[in-house]
Amino acid sequence: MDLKWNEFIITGDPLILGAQISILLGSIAAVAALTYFKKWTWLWKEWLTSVDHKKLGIMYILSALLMLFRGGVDGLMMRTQLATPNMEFLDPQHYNEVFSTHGVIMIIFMAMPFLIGLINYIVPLQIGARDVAFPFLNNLSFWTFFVGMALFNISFIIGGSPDAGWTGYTPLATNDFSPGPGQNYYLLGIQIAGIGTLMTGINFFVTILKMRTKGMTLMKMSMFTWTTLITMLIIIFAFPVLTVALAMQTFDRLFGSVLFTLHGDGNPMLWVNLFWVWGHPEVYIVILPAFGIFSEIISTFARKQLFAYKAMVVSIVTISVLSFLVWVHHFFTMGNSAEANSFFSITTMAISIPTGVKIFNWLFTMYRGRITFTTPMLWSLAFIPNFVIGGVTGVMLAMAAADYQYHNTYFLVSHFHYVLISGTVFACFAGLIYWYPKMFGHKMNEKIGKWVFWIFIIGFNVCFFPQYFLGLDGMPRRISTYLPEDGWTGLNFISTVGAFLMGLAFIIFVYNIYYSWRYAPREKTGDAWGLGRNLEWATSSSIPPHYNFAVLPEVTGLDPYWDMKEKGLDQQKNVDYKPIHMPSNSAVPAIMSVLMGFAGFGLVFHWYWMGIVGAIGIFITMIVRSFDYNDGYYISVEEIKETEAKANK
Amino acid sequence: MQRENGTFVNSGKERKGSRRMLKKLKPLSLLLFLALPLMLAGCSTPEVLDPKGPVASQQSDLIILSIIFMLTIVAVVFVLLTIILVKYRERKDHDKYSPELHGSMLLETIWTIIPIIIVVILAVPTVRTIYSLEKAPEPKSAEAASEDPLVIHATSINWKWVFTYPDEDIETVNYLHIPIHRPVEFKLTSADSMAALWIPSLGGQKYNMAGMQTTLYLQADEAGVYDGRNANFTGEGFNEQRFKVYAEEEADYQQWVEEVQNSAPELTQYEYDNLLIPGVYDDGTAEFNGTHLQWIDHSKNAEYTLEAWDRLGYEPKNPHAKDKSQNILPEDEIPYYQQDNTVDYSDEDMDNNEHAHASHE
Amino acid sequence: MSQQTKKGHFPWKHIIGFLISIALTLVAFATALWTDWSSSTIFIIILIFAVIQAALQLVMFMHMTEGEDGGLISGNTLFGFFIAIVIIVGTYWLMTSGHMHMGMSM
Amino acid sequence: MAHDHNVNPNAPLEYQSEVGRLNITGFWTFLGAEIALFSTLFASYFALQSRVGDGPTSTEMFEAGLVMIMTMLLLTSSFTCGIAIHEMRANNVKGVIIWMIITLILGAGFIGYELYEFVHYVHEGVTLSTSAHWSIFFILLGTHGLHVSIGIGWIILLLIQLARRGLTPKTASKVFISSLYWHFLDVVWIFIFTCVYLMGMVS
Repeated sequence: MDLKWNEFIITGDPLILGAQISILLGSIAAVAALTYFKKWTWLWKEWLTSVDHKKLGIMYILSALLMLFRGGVDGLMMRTQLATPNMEFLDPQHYNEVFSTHGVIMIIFMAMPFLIGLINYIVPLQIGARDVAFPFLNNLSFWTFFVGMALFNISFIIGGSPDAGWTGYTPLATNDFSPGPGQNYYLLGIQIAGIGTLMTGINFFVTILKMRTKGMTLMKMSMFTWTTLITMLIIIFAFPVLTVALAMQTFDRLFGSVLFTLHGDGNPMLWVNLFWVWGHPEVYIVILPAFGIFSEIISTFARKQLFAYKAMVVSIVTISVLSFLVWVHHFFTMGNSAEANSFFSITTMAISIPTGVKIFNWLFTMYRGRITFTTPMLWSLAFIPNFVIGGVTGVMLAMAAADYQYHNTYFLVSHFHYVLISGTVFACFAGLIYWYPKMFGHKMNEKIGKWVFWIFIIGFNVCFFPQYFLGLDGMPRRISTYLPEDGWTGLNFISTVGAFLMGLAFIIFVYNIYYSWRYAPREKTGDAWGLGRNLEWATSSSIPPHYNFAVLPEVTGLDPYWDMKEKGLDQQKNVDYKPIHMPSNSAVPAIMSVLMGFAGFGLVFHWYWMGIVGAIGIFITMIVRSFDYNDGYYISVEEIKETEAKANK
Repeated sequence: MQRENGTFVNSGKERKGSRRMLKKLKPLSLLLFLALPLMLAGCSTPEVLDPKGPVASQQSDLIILSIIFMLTIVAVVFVLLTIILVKYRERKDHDKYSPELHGSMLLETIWTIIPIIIVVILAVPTVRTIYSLEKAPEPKSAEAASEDPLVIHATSINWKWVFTYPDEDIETVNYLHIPIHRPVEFKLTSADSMAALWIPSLGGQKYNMAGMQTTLYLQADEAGVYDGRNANFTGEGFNEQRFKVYAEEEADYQQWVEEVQNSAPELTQYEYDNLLIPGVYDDGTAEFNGTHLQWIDHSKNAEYTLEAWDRLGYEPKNPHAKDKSQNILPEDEIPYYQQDNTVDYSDEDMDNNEHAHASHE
Repeated sequence: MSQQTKKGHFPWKHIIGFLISIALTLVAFATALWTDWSSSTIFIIILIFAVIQAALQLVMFMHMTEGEDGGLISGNTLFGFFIAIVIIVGTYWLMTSGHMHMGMSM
Repeated sequence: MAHDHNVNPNAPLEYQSEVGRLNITGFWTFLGAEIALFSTLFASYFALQSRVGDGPTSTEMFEAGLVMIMTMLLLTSSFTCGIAIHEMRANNVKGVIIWMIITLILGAGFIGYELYEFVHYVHEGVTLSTSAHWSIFFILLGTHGLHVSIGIGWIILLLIQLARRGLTPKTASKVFISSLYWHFLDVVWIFIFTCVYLMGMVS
């Protein structure tokens, strides 16, 4: 690539310059702090090389929060630019980069890792396991995600960000129309992270199927575990499609193939098709675990078992199959035959049936219950009406003939923000607050949490509800500005106000993390809310020891921990400890992933030697791993006794 | 009961807090529910729901039908949620608490069957409309029935629109005139990026793709000026890729055609190729005698644009490059334009949509 | 769990499987090159041969159904084949219907 | 269930340890993902098959003899790999190593012919950039070939471990997994042979 050295670092934009300076200062501060407090070894040994699913979960969540911030700032920049007509806050090129990165970051580097973080932390506990099936892979998954994320994120300071939308449609994304490194960042960043996601899929699929504790049959698993299992199944079969599609576009951009190009009889439509073959199941990958989280929380704070558990299971299994049969609704307007559009229109509408069933099941879980309005419950309750709005507009979009009028408009933008924010983001907040005491040994402050909730909910509706009308009034998505005579000014301005309210709520949320760390009372039991129903609350201390359970629990029915409490059994009274086998930490995943990042960065700039060096390095780490016969270690009975005695003291 | 056990009951303070929350929750859900009609009343009718032709009105009818169903569903859920939250919130005398209730065959069947019925009710008109939109709108009167649809090729070029009237042998940039009460058959293609032709007042959009041809039927029944634009993101100048549609009486339309035929300059290949260079059209709109179909139909040759760039000396550049200037050669320095390159795509039979449908086994 | 092959047992299963797959390959080859049936007929026939051969490999060579997770593994693989059919048939259907492609070579 | 550490001495070696069982199930799950991966490539191949642009068609390029040799090499290697596992279950380390080496030689022969084929095409002027048809041809075949090459490297590593450590539950499960991989690549090849080569020579 004939990239001049003075074009390597992006200059000339005050916003980007500001970001560059703060990133630089932030990194210096972090390095200085780690050195000053002599925490490097601790960081490396206790966290970065850890195969403990709980620590990996927390690292995922921290990265996701960081990405929520980055993606949120992107969103606020877009809303600022659209607040009034003819705004000149961002030029069109910059706006295009911002919305492209906003989409990718929010879906791939925020929603998925946030949920995978919660899954990592909670699911092994809920099934009564000591760790996942493949702890080494789990660490590798985290690292590939992290490196992919880092590679994608540096694009805006080095070389320029992708600017062809988060969907990267060809031929716009081919070299002819998107020269420069931007789109390469997209392809390689997502590719590296995608490998990690696929491994997570395999890992948790096998973990849930094979590592359940005694007595926990499939139909005795918590709903969150069920949704995770199905999500992982979808990941296993959807992510390879993305892998191939990205590789094919990478070949087009780097190695001269002509699959999606205007040259050589390529077919740009094929990219669109493959992207959505993955893209639609992806939507369910980020929504199903959310359904699981809401199921847990609603049932906990209504003090009732989940209504129609079997129907819930059937509905998620149905969704998993249907999710692979609806992808065409993302491009009804591509001129497909009427038969194709009709078929996919009907399958899409059909998916609303199992989803509708779930909504009513949640409502009736609370029927004749005793509902307490804690913050996690508030988020879950707000999910129902907001998600219904998103869902019904989804059915409207599914009607292909009508979709021709909504497609590519703010109606669509509003729809998917309604489902993704009220589904996924609410679930992330709800799940994090709900399981926060399990992770950190203290609750988040409820009062501040309620402020966050109300500001966010109001901001969310003020931001996105007007967008339905903007869409119906003909405002296409992805335009960087509009004219006064378009008549969209008022609603756009309202929408921007709402976006800033959400931003405010996020800041207060972060403050709450700090506030609670300083002032919240520490938890004394493993069951922080006093209402826990599943095994994650059955550990001996508020923060589970690294082996999770001193003695693995036995399960006889749904909601096992609730059962234990009803029967007055104390799980932890059992003192017949045996040595526990645990996996060893490993530095291989971190090194391997960094090498992937090294190779990826080289390929972004067509520096093939870097790609080759990186690839050789990756193979060497694989060989090292192959010859590694470390089987882990045993925790002695004395150590277990000591740890258990210290629990919650 | 076990749940009377101290650990399970929340402190009184917290309970008071939750009741406060509940009071706040109610107005919010009401607000949400009322917002829709309020907003509808507050603004003028959105473009999509204010159709100016038969295609848009079919779609608008379908949309309104679906909105009615959806509002009903939303209402049911909101009311149910409100009732449940009010009735079963935690309070001192929770006599209604029945934790053993975790399923009801009857209820589950009801809320599985009803959505199925709704989906079926919505699927029938949807499918009917999908098929109906593949054909030109039915003529309203017998005399109109004799007229074929007006054929217009709509070609998207980064970031402008070229409209070609093959029968009239004229071409316009960034605006078009159409007669009212007559179906227009748009033949959509793109010289480069994937775009979507969208005139909300007249009907929904469809993609323009290089190397492909898609067909979109639209019709205006009311004279007026309508906004049209590219709805699918095509890069830097996407914003500006918009056009005006002048729908007018047949006589006025004919007069406009004649005017263009008589007064507009001849389209040269060099000039057309220059249009293919990505950019916003500086002059706003233009009209030409003759069409680009004499050299190229982008639905048959996707590579033409890239070849034209080569000829002219245009090179795509990194958007972050410091020097983005281009050195476009003048016409007389390019031998290619000194020769006759006419292929004339306009003569060929373009109406083989059926073939395209039949081509898959 | 399938019966264990103890030392000294001749690998009949493998040899039979191998011979069948060689035969299927040859028949497919002959069908494709030495018949003048229509290409869609040939495609269907040789595709059936391929599927049989794949199933043979999975069950006879890969022992798909054995072990405590035989059911799980078979289910997962069958779901994989379902997804494969959806992706391949769906993509082909969408890419060849509706749009009018008029590339220069066609 | 999962934490049952009692090993069943009657089970084949590779299933005896818990880690071995987990790894085998995990690998089968991975093969599910591989099915999705290759079906995406096949879907793309079918979608781009007729898009030859200015380049030649498959019929003009494919050579029946070469394809047949490659197919036979891979089919036979799959068989010898099966025999290696058969030997493993008879607890014969030497047998495993010998049959695996034969498998690798056959696999290397396959890769050799594939490289020869690619080089031959490039000499004839058919490359990745010739047309969409040839792009997807090289990518589909290349992905399969890369898998086979990785398989060869992987099995060599396992043979070294086998020679050093003998047959243990751990080495046995590793060898068994590599055999699954090898057979799977043969399954993929059957479809490449059928859908790409045979059909390419028909039309």
